[in-house]
Amino acid sequence: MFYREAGQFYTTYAKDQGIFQLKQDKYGLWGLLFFAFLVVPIGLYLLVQGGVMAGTTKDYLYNSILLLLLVNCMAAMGLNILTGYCGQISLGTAAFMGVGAFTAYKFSTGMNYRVQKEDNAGELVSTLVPILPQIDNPIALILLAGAVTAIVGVLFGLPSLRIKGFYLAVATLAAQFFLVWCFSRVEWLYDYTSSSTIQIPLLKVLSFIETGTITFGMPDGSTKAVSVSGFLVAGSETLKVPDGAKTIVSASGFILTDFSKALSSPDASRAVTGETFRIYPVPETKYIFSLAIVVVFAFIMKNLVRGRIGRAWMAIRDMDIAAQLIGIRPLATKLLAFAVSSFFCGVAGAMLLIFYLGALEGAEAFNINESFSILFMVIIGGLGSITGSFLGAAFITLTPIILINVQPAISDVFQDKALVEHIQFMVFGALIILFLIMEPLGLSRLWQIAKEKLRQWPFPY
Amino acid sequence: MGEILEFIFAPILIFESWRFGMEVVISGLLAGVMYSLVALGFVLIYKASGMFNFAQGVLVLFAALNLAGFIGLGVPIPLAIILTIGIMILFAIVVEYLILRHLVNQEQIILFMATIGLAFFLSAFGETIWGSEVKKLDVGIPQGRFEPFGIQIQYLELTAGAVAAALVICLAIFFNKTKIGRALRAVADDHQAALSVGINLRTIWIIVWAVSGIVALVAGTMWGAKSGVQFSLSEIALKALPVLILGGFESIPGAIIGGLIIGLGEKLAEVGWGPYVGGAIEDWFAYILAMVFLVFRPQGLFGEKIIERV
Amino acid sequence: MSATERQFGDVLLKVDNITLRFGGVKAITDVSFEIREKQIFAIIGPNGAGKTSMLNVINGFYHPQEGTITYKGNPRQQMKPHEAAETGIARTFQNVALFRGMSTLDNVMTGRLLKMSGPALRYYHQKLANLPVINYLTYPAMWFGDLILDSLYWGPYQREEVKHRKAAEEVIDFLEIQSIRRTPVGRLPYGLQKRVELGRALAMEPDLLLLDEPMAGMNLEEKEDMCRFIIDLNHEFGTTMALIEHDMGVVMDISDQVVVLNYGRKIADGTPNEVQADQDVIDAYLGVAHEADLEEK
Amino acid sequence: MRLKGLTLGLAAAVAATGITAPAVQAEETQFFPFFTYRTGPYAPNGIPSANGMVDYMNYVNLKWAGVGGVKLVWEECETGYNTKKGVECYERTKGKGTTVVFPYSTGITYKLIPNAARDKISILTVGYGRTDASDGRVFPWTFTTPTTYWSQASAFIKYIGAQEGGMDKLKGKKIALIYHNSAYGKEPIRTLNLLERKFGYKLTTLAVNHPGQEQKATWLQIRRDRPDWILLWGWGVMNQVSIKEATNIGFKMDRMIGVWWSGAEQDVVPTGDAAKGYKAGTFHAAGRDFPLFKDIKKVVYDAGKGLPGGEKFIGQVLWNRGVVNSIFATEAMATAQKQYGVKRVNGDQMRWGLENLHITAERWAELGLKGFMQPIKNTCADHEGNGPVLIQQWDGKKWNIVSDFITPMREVVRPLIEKSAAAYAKKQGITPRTCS
Repeated sequence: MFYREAGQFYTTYAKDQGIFQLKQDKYGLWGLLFFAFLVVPIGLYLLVQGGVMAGTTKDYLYNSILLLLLVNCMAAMGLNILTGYCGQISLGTAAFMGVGAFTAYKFSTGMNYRVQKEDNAGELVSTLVPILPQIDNPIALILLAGAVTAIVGVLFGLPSLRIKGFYLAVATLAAQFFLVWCFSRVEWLYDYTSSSTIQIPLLKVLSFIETGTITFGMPDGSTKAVSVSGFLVAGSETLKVPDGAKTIVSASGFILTDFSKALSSPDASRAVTGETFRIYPVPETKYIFSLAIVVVFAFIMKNLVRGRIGRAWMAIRDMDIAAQLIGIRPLATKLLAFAVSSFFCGVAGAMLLIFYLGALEGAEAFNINESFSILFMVIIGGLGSITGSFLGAAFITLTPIILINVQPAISDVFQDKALVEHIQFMVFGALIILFLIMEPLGLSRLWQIAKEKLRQWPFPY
Repeated sequence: MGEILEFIFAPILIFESWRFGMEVVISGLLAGVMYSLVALGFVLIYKASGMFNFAQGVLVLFAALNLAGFIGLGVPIPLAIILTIGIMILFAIVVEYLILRHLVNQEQIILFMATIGLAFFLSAFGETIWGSEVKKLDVGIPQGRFEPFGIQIQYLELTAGAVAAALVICLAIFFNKTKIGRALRAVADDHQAALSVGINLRTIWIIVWAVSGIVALVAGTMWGAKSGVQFSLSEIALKALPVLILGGFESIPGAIIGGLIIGLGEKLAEVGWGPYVGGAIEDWFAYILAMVFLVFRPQGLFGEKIIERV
Repeated sequence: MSATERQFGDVLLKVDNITLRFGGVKAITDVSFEIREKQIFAIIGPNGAGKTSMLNVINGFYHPQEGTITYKGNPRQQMKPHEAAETGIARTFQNVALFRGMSTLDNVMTGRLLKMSGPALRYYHQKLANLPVINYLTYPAMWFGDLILDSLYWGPYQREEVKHRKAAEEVIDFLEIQSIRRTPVGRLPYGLQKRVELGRALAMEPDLLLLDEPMAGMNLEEKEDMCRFIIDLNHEFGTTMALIEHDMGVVMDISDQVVVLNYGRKIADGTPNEVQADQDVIDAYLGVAHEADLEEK
Repeated sequence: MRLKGLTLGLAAAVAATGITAPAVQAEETQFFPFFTYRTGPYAPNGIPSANGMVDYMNYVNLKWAGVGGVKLVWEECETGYNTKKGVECYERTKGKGTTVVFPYSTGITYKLIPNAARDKISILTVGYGRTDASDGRVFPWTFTTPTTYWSQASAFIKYIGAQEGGMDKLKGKKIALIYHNSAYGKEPIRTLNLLERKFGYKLTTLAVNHPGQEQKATWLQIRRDRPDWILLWGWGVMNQVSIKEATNIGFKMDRMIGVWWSGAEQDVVPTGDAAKGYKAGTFHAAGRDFPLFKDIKKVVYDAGKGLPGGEKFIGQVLWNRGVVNSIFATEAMATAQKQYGVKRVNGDQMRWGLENLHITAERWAELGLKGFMQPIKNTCADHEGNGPVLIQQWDGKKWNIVSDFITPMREVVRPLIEKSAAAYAKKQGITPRTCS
């Protein structure tokens, strides 16, 4: 009744070509954005303030669900461009994400290379020499990560001119295995650490804005404030404790400090020891930044796929011969799809490192199972649909977490922990098959059907 | 310059010691046969249903788990094998009944995804029944080695080669001489036409899944004898994929020849080039080898040349 | 109206001694003919005569082993399909080859792809391409600028879209398929799909339009519509067309020149009347089955 | 500045993080999360470790009614050896009053280290994790007690030297390292390289990819190079295959030494007789002949309160290691209780307890584990606890200790650790604390 096109006309083609055909859709999206950007953080904050929700529950929601979900949405969008819109199946998504993550890492640490020299005692002395200034702006890092990944993606997309279908899918595994091998073998990539792990250093944005204050109590009873500037999104920043400070009086702003818990723990009156303290990003900052990135890229993707580039991709996907005969260059079009898709995946990988994990081991974080799970998201969500990318990412990310959280109920019945875990796997596998049988076109198709039903509701005839 | 040449020709230079070179070649070929055993199961299902069965690796695990489990319970080996074959056939029927018949005429990628879902389910299901511990699997395959001309050859791998040969012969007879086999080939050639002459597609699917379950059992037995039966067994599917693209998804001889090429290629590369670049290159080398090959022959080794029509 | 009275332009396409082989099989043997501007040119022949192969050769999908094709005065031997499209050759297919996942409008819009250029690149071609050195430097930047505009769907790019949308809407109006504008083409009946396919080809504003059995599988009404579109196109816009059709009535009615192929060889070439009179053609193809048809005329 | 007003609220929320969680915790229990993996490719090794941890805590509750009158509660969380699942586990259990975590995976350890100080949750990695984190000045919250991979590598070289008849005999000997191609497997390389320069042996490193089912190429190279000793740094199925391949090429098994994660029953039993004579490192004694283990069987399993099917693991290498893990945790908790005079300890206090962990020989005897391990003592700067390494050998039936306690080459390893930690501190902008 409320959701129908009656009475909505467009008088210009420009308007008719807008993203939304219906005003209701447009308002719906604005509502959703409002919810995600404002209602979620403020609501959670109020819930915690009101004592309804534990602070750690809020952390749990952000750190292990929402951030991961956003990263997965980004990666699913990336793969959907390639597989859903351009019809090229790829099993190398995780590796491309890895390229993004390592690019972000290298730029954030100044592109070090190693110089090894023998000193007088015959010991090997190695020093890291930076060749670029360190970049501490996450946005710049993410864009660089996307750009480099796009180039790598194009290289691995070259065989797609000759190889098609599942043959191409398996061939993209070459990228997967080769790149992951590089992540654990090319020492330069991980700054020559002994274990091939990487950790993102301090990153912050808008460092000219004051975002928080920590107030220290001095021996004479007065207070001294230390102000914190910029929004931290990754790593931690070390600051000096004012000379002679005795206690911490309060901490406020977009920060978490080493002291934030000392304040509330039973021995809160404990004196400050040491000369420095460290501040950490709050999950809200990370969430808002990643959400903004995902929204911006979703907008870009929507624009690309509804324009000439998207049409060329879909033409190649639907019938590549006919597409060539109307003048679409197959190689250029496919490579552009590989480039854009890899750009998105690279951004997702950089987000994974910067916002979600912070430190990771390349070969483990970007292994083949990740590639599969992203392909899952795209297919369960619906090929060739942006909404589908989001729905699929949500399904694949959230289902296991929901299953884990209903686990205590099952655990009481079965003592065997492994059995509970196995049941979870079986349920997950069965759900996937069930979904494919019920709606092979994915969740986005279900969503569409629901909308069509809603258009007619409550008078279907 | 000399170093560069040495690097480029490293895989050939290993033949400086011809015994060692021959050992690499033989090990490579025999390792390739082990991959082929896994690849065969993929080929069978793809041929008959156009389904890229990602669960094949888990099927190998599942079959081996059952066999090792029964033997562990004290069931005599021949009976255990028969029981396991029975389970694989039952499994084929269940898969057809619960999954395949509901996915008729779906796109290939959907079928592919469904098999991944199946893989999730089956690996957990197998371990629920038989536990996650490593199980020893000993069906009397000779262990140890012999050394003609100072070249080491292991009995297990030789057995694998013989088993693979026997399996291919059995499959060839099955496909060419039996009525079911002819029906299978008809389905592989043209679904619609096969349907129209009265071949029951569902029966075909059951048979083909059962056969590939039995092939999985053979592969699982060989691999299980090598490394014990445990979850990791399911991951050998990834070693079979380059074999598949090299040999073509639909060709049984392709799976064998592809396996030999991949096995030989990756061992030569690892032994030759590995030390220069830090080693562990064989995984991606197999894929790159297959991919390069594919660029020149997009239809695989034994696939038919594709003539595009409009 | 009789075809002979009409005035045609220069030779648009000249096919010289084309031979095409697949392995050992000769699909086309030593065929030559000329298509003049504004002509409706028909290629007929029994099944397997090499008609579709001939079209495939013309638009670069097959590469003939021998012979040359001269199009707009430029001889060529090897050409990729998209290059043929860039020179203005459009095409419909025997079995509908629409982009099934897209709507009618989008299908027609894909036909505009060649005409659509990014605003930045157009500026480049107009102003910068002829400057020495600087053209190498600016081309990537302009290309990238277009990608940015595309991804924002903003400003000059949006105007570009609107401009081509108008052109596409003209095609849609012409073919009377307004009501199915937003329907995914996979859901359309066969006749309409053929019409959309014609629309897609028309949107390319081709100099030479190749129609592969445009009326196959249609009922009488649909055929009449299609004939009307073809004739209107030719008369109003002067589009040159080469078509393959089995319905002899239609062919003889609308075409200006007819080439007859049999077993890959040309056996006749001329106006419909000439071809109808040709003994070889009657023997090889028209034969008894169609005599009744011819008498009607 | 304007923004500050707006954001003050959020800050308060942050502060609240600390308040709410402990409040919901009942006073007389202490919570421990166990990150375990009973599924996935490494499950065969994960199960006994997990059981060991759980069984000991269970035992402490049943026998002593907890630690200092505080009952222990725990929650198992399945990680499947996967970092993302580990993050989920960490965040989910954080609110239940976690004071110390045992990540049981290198990837998860690396991910959690930067969070530790913020969340006031210590990380205890018993025999795995990040080696240079044993520098307590840079990593106050991370504990690698009782010993590390680098120490172990140096102990292996010491052992090999002793077997060869003196460290000077190492010159010109060939040692091959076969390792799991991951952060874990690569840990010893730097140490071994350093020692190579010092002692003049020749080191060959051979990487094996996960899962390690196919190692033909590696063993062909072993056959070509004919090393005198093999060090195996494997994990999961890779171990069994390596052991089998070694036998297949006729390598002398008593010259093959596995890392302590390559020396469990799960690694050797499936290979049949192939593993006879194979050696492996460890930091605790083998077998079930200790009063504590007999008591665990009696108190926990005979009373029907054990884990389903868990009895068979008692005395296995990985189970023993799980017990060691839990002993460190409970001992640290007891230490903290004594220091602060509290019952339930918080994160800061637990950290102090771990940092001042001192298990003397008498204490080990008290625990019913006389001779099981050497005394352990952590300090502010050294979180490694100075644990020595043992070599055990498989005789086809069980593991036997065949060496004395070997003290690692501290003089080589410690500077390496300090240098590496200092580099980390520099890159992350951390000012090391002073320990004096």
